[in-house]
Amino acid sequence: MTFAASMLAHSLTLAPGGGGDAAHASLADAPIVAATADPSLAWMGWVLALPAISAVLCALCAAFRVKNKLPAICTVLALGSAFALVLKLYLARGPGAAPVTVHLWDWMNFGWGGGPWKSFQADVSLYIDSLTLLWMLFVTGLGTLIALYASEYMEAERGPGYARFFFGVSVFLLAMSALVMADNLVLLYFGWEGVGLASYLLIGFYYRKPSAVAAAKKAFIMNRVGDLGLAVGIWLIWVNYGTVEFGALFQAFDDAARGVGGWDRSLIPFCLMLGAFGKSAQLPLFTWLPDAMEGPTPVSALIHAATMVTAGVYLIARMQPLFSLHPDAMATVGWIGALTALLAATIGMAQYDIKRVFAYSTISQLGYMFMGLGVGTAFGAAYHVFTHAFFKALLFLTAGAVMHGFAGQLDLRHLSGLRRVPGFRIVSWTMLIGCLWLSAFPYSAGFFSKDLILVQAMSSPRFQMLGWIGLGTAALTAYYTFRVWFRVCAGPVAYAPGDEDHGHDDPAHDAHGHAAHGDDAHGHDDHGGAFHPHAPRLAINSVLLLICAGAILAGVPGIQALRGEQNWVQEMVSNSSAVRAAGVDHVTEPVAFGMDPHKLVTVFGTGACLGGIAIALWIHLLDRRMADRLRTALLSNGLTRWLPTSMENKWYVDELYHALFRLPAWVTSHLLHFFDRHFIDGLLVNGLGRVPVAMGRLFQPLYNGALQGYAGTMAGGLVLVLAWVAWKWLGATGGAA
Amino acid sequence: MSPTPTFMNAPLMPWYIAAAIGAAGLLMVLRPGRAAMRRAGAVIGLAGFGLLLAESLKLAGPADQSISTPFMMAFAAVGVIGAVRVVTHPRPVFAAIYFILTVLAAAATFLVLDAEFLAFALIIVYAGAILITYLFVLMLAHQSPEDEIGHIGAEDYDRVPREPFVAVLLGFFLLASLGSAIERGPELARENAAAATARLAERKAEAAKSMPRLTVALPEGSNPSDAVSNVQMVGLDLVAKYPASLELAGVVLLMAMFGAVVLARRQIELGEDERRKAAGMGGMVLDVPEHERGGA
Amino acid sequence: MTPLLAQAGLTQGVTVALVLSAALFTIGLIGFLVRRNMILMFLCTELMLQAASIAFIAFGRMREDTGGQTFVIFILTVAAAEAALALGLVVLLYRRRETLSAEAWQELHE
Amino acid sequence: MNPLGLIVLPVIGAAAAALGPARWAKWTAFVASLAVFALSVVVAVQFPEWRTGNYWPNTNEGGALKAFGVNMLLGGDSVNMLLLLLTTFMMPLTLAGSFTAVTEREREYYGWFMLLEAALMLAFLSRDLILFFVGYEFTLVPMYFLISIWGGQQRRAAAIKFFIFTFMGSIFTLAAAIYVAARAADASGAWDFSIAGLTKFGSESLSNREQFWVFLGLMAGFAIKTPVFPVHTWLPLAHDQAPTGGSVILAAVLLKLGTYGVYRLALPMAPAGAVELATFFGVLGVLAILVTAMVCWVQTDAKKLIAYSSVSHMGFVVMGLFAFNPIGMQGSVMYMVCHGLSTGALFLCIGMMYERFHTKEMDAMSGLARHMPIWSTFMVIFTLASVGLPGLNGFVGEFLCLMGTFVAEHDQPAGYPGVMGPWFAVVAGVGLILGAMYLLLLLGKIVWGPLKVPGAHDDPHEHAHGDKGHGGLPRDLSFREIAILVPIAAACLGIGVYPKIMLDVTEPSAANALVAFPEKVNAWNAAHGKTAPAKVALQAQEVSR
Repeated sequence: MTFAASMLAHSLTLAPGGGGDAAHASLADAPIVAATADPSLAWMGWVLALPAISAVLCALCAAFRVKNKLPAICTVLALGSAFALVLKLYLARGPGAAPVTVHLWDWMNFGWGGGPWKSFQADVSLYIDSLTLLWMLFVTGLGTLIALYASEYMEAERGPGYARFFFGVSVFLLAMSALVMADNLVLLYFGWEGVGLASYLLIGFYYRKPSAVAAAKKAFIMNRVGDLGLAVGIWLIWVNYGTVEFGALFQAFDDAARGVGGWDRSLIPFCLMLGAFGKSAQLPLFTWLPDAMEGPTPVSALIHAATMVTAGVYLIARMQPLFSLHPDAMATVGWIGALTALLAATIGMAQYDIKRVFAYSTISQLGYMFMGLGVGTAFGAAYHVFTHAFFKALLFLTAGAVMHGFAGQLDLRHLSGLRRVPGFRIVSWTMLIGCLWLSAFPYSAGFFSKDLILVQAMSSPRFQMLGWIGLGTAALTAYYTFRVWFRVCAGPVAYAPGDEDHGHDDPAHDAHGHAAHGDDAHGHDDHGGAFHPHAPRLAINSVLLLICAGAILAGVPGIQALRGEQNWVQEMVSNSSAVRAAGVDHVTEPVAFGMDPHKLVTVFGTGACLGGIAIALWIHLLDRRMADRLRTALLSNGLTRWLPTSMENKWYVDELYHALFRLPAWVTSHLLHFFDRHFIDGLLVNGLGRVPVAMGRLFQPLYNGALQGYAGTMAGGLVLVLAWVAWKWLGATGGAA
Repeated sequence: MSPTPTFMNAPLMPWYIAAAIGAAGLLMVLRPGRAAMRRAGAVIGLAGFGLLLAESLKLAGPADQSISTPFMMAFAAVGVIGAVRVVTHPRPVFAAIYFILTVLAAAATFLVLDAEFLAFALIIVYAGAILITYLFVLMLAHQSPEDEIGHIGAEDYDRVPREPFVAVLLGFFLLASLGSAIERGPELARENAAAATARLAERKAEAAKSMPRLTVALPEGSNPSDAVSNVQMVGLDLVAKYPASLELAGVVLLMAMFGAVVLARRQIELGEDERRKAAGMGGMVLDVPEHERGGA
Repeated sequence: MTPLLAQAGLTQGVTVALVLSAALFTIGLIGFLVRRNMILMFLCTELMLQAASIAFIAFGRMREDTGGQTFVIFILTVAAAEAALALGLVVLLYRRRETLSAEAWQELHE
Repeated sequence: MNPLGLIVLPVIGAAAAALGPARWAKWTAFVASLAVFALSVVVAVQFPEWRTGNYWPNTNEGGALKAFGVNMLLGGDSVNMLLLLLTTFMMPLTLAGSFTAVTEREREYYGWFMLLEAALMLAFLSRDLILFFVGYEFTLVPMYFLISIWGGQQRRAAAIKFFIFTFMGSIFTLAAAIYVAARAADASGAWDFSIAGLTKFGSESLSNREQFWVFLGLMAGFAIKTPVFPVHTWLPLAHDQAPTGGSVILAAVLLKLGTYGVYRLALPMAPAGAVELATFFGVLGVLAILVTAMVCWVQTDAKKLIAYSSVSHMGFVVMGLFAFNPIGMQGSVMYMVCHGLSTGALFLCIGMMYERFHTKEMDAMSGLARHMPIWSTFMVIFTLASVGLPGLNGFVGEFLCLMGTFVAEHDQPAGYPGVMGPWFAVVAGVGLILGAMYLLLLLGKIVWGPLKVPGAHDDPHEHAHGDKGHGGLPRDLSFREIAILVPIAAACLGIGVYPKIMLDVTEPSAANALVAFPEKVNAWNAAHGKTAPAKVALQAQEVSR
């Protein structure tokens, strides 16, 4: 095996192309091409309009209680058309065209003089460069495919719930397109929060499950924390550069590179970073993503694996001209990414729920992407986003197919040998492809993209540590990925159905059968007799195969990159605002173990992957009880007990946040409520209100009904007035007289 | 004099002292029983009033030939004595009679102040009509002229004053403030006597012109306006200057008459059934509280 | 120094009348407060009206203006009207409670 | 076109509703309010000064009330028009929302409502301070009766507290206004209460010390009305106890009187005082946002939660107003209108729910999305609008208010220096998170979750069968109720997607309101040792490159 690895490394390192070096050298301070307005591209507005129309149609379907698959058809058609439009533009422009802006309509746009700092311009307009197109291609493409998949997957919900689901998907595509195509940060913020909304609605799709509701809320609120960072970043950018439009900003950044900046300028990337970390589930704000698996699986595949969570990567790649001015910020991004990757991988190793394992793997892979951004290869990061979108969507969709077939069963302890179960063959083998790609098996797309990131990290002495962390994480990744596959798809056939209880919107539906709670989720499940898995049909299988093909093809640019040829992903990144980080450093002198970075990563990466798979093979297929024994052994030893406990409990991060934020906030809120009711309202307001009453009490004896009392008061008042008047006169004229 | 006078160095200090003495006297008079004490109080009170007068005369201008100061002072003393008796007398009827004394004294001062018509009108209307009504009502109300102890006709609530100290204190402050007002108030007018006299002459001439009949019998060479009497002036004022007020006064009297008639009618006590019948509500049950049903 | 009142044209007679008026008013007020008999309380208000009348007459005399006297006529009117109504009311009240004490009606204060 | 009709028509409507037969009262009032809306649309269409910030009609003719300098001057600029349209838009919807909720003393109810509209019209249309004050104060009377007659359990206490609390503040406002008028009268020799004249006089001729006290006095009333944090306690009670229609108008329009007063009177009349007190009110705004948001979070009563959220949201408006720059100013005007729409609609939704279940306790119900899907849809829409989701109306105002606060520094190059700065905005920005927390809590408790219908005994699905819910109302929303909510939802979405239409028209008005500020702020900052215009110079240098 070692021999094979070294052979591989040898063959791969033969040609780290010189052309790449030259290209990179020219990229280092390449200017960002100024965007030109191109009104003729206004038809790109349809990319936004189509999901919007689809959303409206879905809402109408819900309102009119359409029971057939019309919402799915609308959505698939709309998203497919959007994809076609994006593709058309890409084919028309090619990967290397200069950025253009397309003004659609004025949005938040006002001024008090015009020009920077004298106006605020945030319009609904598009900034289309190759980075936009790269993202849009896989967003709309995968969106279409996953919508198609969901049209079958969500069948059981037909009725308002079905329409609601596709409404959410359409809203998501609308917001994501706006996010990616925005020409200013505020429209990006619109998309940013819009995808959060879609995520909220879709995570909470099964709203009758309290856990789903809680997960949706958690996702939205944690994203809001990040959004606040993004908002502060936007304000800081406006204060410092006077505009929020990308075109003008990039020029301003170029100027600023020569100028001096205040302390608040260097704060900007950190604020944006907070937003990115929230959206992409990175270290301080990652705990929402595993919980988000409460949503339907296509949602997990589309939003929480392939597209939405990469918005953070997109943001930083888009703002690369700013980040490249602030090396500290870049380093922070890299370190956060690496630590998240490691942490999530350790948690992923100890989870039993397939979707949760994949969720942690998503976090972990996102960590790699941020690491790539941090160490300076936006190309690597973008490429990893691209490959990851395919193989992770594939993994989730296979998990969804399993879940769909086994009534919601996702516990890998209760599933085994699926590849031999009739109808699950395609699922099993496509899942194997996904697992191989995720664990960066040599010559898979995941291998190439991860390679790019790690090589860049290893090349720089500053970031070499990150490279080692990444390699270690790669081993863990291979282990936990194949732990799933060996458990679920390999081995003897054995399974138990889950207790899936989908919420139904249709009141007529639950009018008849809710005495036996939850077993009508699949009307055709034969509850009384033996359980029959419900094999996926055409839509699911074809989508799986298509995405699988996409995942395989996604490796082509990687091969090209290795051979030093220009590949289209790199070309696209290098023609965007991320131009300065579009290449990969190719340090040829040895950095460790006498190997240059490339060879080092190839050898150790391959080793990590194969090692992880081997361990998984051993303890999860060949000797399955070994895993339990290992766990028991670790638990029984006082010194190592913390390891499995913490990993299974996700390092207690949720509990930590609860103790640090939610609990104090809860206590403070109650205190403040008490304070508000009893101090401000009770003591101050009502107390003040009682002063006249008390004064009245003081004088009440005068008003006991006796006429003289009233008269006396009246006379007293008269005397006071008279005395005052007389005294005034005395004071005013007495001296003169 | 200090430009910012305080209470203590105010020029009215003697006035305050006099008022305090008068108040103390009144307080002593007000305490029931102890005839000697009350007499002493009367003396002190009068002394206080005298001091008041003396103090104000010090501030006043020269004597006016047409107003006799001694007479004025005598009538004032009589009026004040009457008033004090109104306030202190234990028997209401006598109090009312003392009030007539005060009215008479006031009428006398009116005479001295050249308001002849008002002087007689006061006697006729007040002493003749209003006070007689009061007396009538008092007598109507008091059916027990004498009790065993010998306080003739004096109910407890007539003998025992209510919170005399507070009342007198209040009165003292009122009088003190009024003193300041009397002293300072006219300054606002800032008009000398000559101007006033001139205006009177002018008005009299005007009145004379409007009343040519009265000037026929005048001796040769005399000013026709000298013959214009006080009555004529007041009359002219009423009809020429305040006709609307005069009408309103008439309306007020009319309404008062109506009111008195209505109140008197209510005194015919009907039984509940009769009242219902009268109101046309024979069958209805009225929820009238017990004490509302009349004292019959 | 010219006495203050003299500056304003107040002669001695007028001053005495004003002092009398003040004294009567004060005594009337005190009477209203210390008396318990409703009729006498009204009588005390009449006393205060008297005081006002005297002040009117005196100031009218001072300014040589008959307006003061005219006003006293209105005061007389009001006093008469008041006497008629008030006494009617007092009689009514007396019939209800068989007493002239104002304190008998103290519970009306609610 | 004389805007007087906008005041007279509601009065006629009030008279017709109050005097006509009881069973016609609601239709009379509804038709009258629709007519007012139509008339206001006509006025708005004819309004020629949308883009200029001028007043219209801009005559100085006194009219019938010319006495003591009080002029029957009616008219307004674009901001007046916006608030006017908000009022006339919400009023028919509110009335229609009361059709089934109010079943007793209908004539009085609808009569008071139309009188309330007349008073609001007067307040938003008057160009004379006294006239404004008359309208401003007269709103209390109908509202007092609406709360105390048709309210909940503690309606008396709530009505009295509402009346006395707000009235107490208004006294100081009136005193301050009269002080300015008196000083102006001293200077010019004649009384004149026209807002424009007094604004000019106040900002130019009063000393800083005078402006300080004048501003404090004006704010005493406006802050209570808005309400600003420590003087807000009348609002939750009043909202909680008021009938649905009352709550809606209270939230949608009455609170705006306070911020409108700040915008139109307090800030322009006493700019130096405003600058002096900006930090103070900024801190109060931050406290309002954070403290009441946290208080919201622990409410158990849905209506109270939204009532407290009003306080929190108005905190953003206050922050925007005291930013002293066009961003914050326009943001707060936007937010006034948008808060009126979304919070008013939320109260309507809660009212519809209350009509069916007779409870507002969040713990008593759950998962209504299943029981009332249409209602839940609207609830979600308006909640999200309230959360400030971009694309809906709340976002624009909230974002601009906070951004205005953020850039309100002493040395920022926008030409409008301020006294607050980033820390205020960042701390207040936590309100964005808290807002999401409590509003999603509301959604999570009521709309989502397992189905639990109040009043249903054991089987939560029992009610799924019948079409009729409680009180003769359909289980889900009736056509009338949908027709009430749809226009508001459309307005929310419309403003969110194309806020430009409002930003354009508020631009000149905001510039007018701010005209005195840069100078005063610079003076204040200089007096407080903040003179280094480092950033301004730096950025000017960069611009020139």
